[in-house]
Amino acid sequence: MPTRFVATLGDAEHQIEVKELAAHTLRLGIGGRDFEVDVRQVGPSSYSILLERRSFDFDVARDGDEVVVASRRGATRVGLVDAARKRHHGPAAREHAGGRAELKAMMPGRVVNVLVAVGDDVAQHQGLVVVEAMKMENELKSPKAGKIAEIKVKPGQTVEKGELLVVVE
Amino acid sequence: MPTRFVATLGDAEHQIEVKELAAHTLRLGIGGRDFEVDVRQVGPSSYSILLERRSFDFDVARDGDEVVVASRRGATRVGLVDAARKRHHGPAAREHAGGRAELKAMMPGRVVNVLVAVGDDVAQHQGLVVVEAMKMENELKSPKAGKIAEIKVKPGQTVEKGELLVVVE
Amino acid sequence: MFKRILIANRGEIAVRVIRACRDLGIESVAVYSEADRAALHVREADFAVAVGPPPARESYLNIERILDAARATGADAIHPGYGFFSENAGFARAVAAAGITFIGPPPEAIEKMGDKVEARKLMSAAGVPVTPGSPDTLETEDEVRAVAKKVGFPIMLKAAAGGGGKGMRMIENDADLASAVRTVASEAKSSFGDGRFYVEKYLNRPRHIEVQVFADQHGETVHLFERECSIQRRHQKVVEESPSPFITPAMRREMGEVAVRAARAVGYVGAGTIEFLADADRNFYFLEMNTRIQVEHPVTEMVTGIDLVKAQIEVAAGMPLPFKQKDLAQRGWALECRIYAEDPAAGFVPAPGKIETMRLPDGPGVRVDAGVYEGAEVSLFYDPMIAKLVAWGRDRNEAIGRMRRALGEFVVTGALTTNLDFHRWIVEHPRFIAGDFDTNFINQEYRPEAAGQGGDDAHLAALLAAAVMAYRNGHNGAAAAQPTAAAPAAGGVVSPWKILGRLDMLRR
Amino acid sequence: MFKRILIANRGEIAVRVIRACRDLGIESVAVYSEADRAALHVREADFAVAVGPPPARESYLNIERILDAARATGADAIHPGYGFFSENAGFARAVAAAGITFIGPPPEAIEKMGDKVEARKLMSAAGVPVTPGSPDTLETEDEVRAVAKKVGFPIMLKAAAGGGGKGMRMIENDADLASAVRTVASEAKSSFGDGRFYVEKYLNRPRHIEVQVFADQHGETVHLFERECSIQRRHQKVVEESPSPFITPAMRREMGEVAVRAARAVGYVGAGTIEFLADADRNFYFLEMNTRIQVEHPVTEMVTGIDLVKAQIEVAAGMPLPFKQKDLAQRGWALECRIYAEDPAAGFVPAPGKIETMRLPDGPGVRVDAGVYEGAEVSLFYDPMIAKLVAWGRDRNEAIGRMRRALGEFVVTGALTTNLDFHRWIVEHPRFIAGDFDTNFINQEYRPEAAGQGGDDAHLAALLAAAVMAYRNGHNGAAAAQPTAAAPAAGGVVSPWKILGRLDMLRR
Repeated sequence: MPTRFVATLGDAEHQIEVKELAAHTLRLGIGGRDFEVDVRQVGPSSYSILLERRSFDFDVARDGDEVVVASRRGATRVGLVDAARKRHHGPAAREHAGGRAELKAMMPGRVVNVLVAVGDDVAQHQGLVVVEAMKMENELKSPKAGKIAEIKVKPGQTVEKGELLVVVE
Repeated sequence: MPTRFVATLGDAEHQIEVKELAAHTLRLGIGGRDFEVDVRQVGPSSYSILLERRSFDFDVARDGDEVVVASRRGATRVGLVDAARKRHHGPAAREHAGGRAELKAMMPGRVVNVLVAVGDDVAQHQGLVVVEAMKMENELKSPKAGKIAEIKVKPGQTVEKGELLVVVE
Repeated sequence: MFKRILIANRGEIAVRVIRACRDLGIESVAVYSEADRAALHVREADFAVAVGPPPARESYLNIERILDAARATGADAIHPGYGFFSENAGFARAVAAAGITFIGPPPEAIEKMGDKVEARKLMSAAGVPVTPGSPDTLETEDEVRAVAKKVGFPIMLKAAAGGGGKGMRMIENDADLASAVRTVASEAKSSFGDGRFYVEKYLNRPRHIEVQVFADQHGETVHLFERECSIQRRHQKVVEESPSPFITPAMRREMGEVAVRAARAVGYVGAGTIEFLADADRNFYFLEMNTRIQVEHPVTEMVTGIDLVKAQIEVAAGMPLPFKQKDLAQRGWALECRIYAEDPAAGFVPAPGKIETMRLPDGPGVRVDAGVYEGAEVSLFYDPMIAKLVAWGRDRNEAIGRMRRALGEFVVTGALTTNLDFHRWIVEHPRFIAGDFDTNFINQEYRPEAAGQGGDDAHLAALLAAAVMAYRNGHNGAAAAQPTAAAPAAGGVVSPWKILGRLDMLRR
Repeated sequence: MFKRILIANRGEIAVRVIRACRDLGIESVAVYSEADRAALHVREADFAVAVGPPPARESYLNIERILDAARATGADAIHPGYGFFSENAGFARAVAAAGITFIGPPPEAIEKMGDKVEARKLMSAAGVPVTPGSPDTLETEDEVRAVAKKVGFPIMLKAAAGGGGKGMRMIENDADLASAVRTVASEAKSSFGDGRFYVEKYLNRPRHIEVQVFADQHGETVHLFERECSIQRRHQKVVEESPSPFITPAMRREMGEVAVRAARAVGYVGAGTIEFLADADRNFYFLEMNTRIQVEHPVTEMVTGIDLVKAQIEVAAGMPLPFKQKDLAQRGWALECRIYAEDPAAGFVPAPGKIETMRLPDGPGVRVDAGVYEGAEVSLFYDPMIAKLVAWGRDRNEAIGRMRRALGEFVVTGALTTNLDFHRWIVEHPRFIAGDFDTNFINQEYRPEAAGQGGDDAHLAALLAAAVMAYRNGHNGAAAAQPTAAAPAAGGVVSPWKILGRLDMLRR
């Protein structure tokens, strides 16, 4: 039984099927076409793949919901979703995403100032939180117009990359 | 309660006591004198140690009964024995070592020829097994005079480094 | 010669100085803040001394702690690196007072060049061309307006105590003048404790070209040719090279002579840099002098063959310069890319974190000066530089080819983002390849969303990788939550059909 | 120019050629045996094709499989590297017959230089000095005795079809003659399928000095100066350098001219090396020509600035040499250490295995051409080379200082042994530092038990490491079995009191 996934690359979605044929050999179906690849893990995060005599060598790292793939040609982010899961939860999630937006820290840093309070009405792109990293201050803006539902941080606090700062509804 | 060890460096034995004083801080007793060291593991096999403002950086690997320590200044082998264990088993082991000698492979390779049979009387330095590694053949010699007790390999077989080849009694 | 040198710095420059010490058979002493106990410079040094908490002013900028460390380890000289105490005359004097040699210029030279307005006057008097502008510091909006009328818009308004790209603003026309004056005056006061400012004419398509100078204690002063540093972002250098693809042999000779004159005018000793701005007509003007070793010194080392840090140590020890002007020649071409933990797509915000995997490029013509190692943390507290990647070639074309290859070999993964792809974009850009750029290049040309992320091959690799990762991790490998609708991800639209076409091509 | 080049090799030289391809914008095709699926050259290449089982004759030396791989990937040229097919005229002809360009000299030149006795005759006729010896091949003991009488003992007896240090024996006096003749004849027959041999006079304190030559298809032939390769072990080079610390400028000029004459005499095209032996009186004699790129080519690249592999590709594509003799100059000094997985203390037996940790040196003047990576297996099937470590400096002293530092930074751990410490011993040796050595240096000077293992500091570090490891692993960290009475371990007696003294010193 092959496993099915949906990979999101930029705005495009790719249906992917994967089946193990033998040790080191996978059959990949991408958009209904099949390819056999020879896969070797050559380091903790490094893989060597041969596909039709072509050599691909890359390192992978997870970053939240995405996989960051770094190769000679550059780094690319791929969103990855289990196909079955997407079918069931996709639409609901989208609605949910439409009604609620999360502001997350784009880099590790220190919260210098919180510019809004819970219950405030905010416009899209209105500044919500000021975060300092190294010697620079960055004003993080609201992803959508709405009302402030939650504020998860306070001034002086250190935040990690991807940490939830504010929820707008 | 400090832990005690005996470290063998060349022909010399060093009594070593180790006690953890705090995270990253160990008290080492060497030959009855005490030193505080700050220890950080900086990689899977890499350590940084500060001792009296002196910086030591090394990689360690186990090789059989020894620890190979590689630093800027070169690689050094240290034998390491639990002090209590040494007290109990040391003499017996030594007698044992006197009565029986093991010929082990010094490198990975292929057995080309076995020059003796079980029961043969052999002189010290008599050739016992021929092992080929890369394009070179190496005749491995008997560590002592005695009788062949066991032969663990046969021609054509691949052997790993340290693998037991022949036992002489 | 010194027996033991303390390096009052961290990161790649501390490692660079340790290497020079080791090449010379001199012992090295690292200092470290609490955040840096496991930093590369601590691991590489012969000695290491803790000097305080993570914030630089409590550790790397704590004079007493640094001097205590030097005394405790018996260091007979201190190398300041760049940044931190490197252009601080007070520190240089305190080191000397402690009976320790400061590896750098005399404090008087640091001071004279530190005040940008005084330096302009001094250079003008020494026959060094300076940009048209205000002869002295200004204090009011009207004074600025009067100078602008004389030299013409656009103008640069700069803090007198500034330097290194901080405390300055371009003014395009009279309407912007009032607010710019207020901002710069306030920034200057808060950043440098000195609210004075001055005006320089803003040059047309300015190129930043600087000349490396070197002087010993015996009156010998030479230059080691130029570095072109016009690829900048907000006045911060990003890519440097030597030679400059812009200047002519005559201009090179003249700039070298002027630079030596400038250094002599302040009684300079050691390694220093005279920075110039050149306009499109190849007029050049004194910008400022950096009285220290610079980040970009390796490109000069690659083309001249001189070890500048080693020469700094030798000159500080009183030895004559190990080379004369006639011994110096440029051979080939060198480029340097500054590899940072920063996110170009998010306005270049610092993006530090732990390095999980790091593989450095190598092979012919490639040099890496790194300040971190696999498993190390790029710290939030300091400059997020990972490494300087330098490529040399017999000509600019060969150097660019090698840089492109080296950027491809350079792997960094972990909870951080790097500007490697940004550098790949630069070295592929037709204007960069043609040498046709000025300090506005990045501003004019870089659009994160258009810069793409590696093209079709990278996308295909990404799909393969995603498939393998997903399979390997089973269903746990897929994101547990909803699809990340917000993710802008791989810039631009990627057609699945284009990638499938690519796959088909491979089958041919 | 070529679109896609197949590299009929593995290890560091395959990676080196891939890098040259990438610098030129040419795609690369790796071939690999079953043992090499995860090897570095496969990871680095654009394409990779399996060519057979691990033994070289079934994969890397299988002409048909290599040509199939080239056809399947559309490669328009093949680079043979060194070893394997690099000096095989039959392979060169088969490649050409398949309509693919062989990146190397014409097969006729390979053949002429491949027969060592014919080459001697040819060189002699071209006015190239050859060692006194037999003018032709010999077949009997008496013939050898007659030549020995003429030129005087000691003599070298060599297989006519040999080369690269194989199939040769030194004969000191008449008593050794008979058995030596029997052995060489038998070795020659079994190794090369050709039992003929010849005699050369054995030189007094011979130094191995070779000249790099380069010729294009348009009649231009130049030399790129000399390499000194006298640090050898059983006729295998260990450390190489350029320039030679031995020869004079006049001798350098003469050797260069003679080398160009030698290359012209066989209609040479591409990169080649004329090897000479020089005696203590600075007479030099033709030894053999290597009709391929050599392991030690990077030292020439470092001092001349020429990318030799790139030039090989350009010349094979029909381009004129990108440099003339007058463009070539030596700048500074370069050394190369060949880092192998071998155990110097056990007679240099190969000691391959998996690499657990690998950190490569870097920084000013250091280049590493590696064929493996952290996590890779150094294979039992092939040459156990890990990397070539190259250091450049403005003079020999600076180059040695940097090499010493780089050897210190080089970390390899795992189930293998390296010769890093052996190299550390060489670069610290007073005779090496003085340039006072000949091909007998290692034989005369190296005693594993006396070479020590890093001195007091290394021993202290080892004790600290042992203590920490032991503690960290608890009682499991201690060896479970009896004390290893047999372990010769750290060469020589180490007094605990000496180390304690060292510790006390630190407290001062």
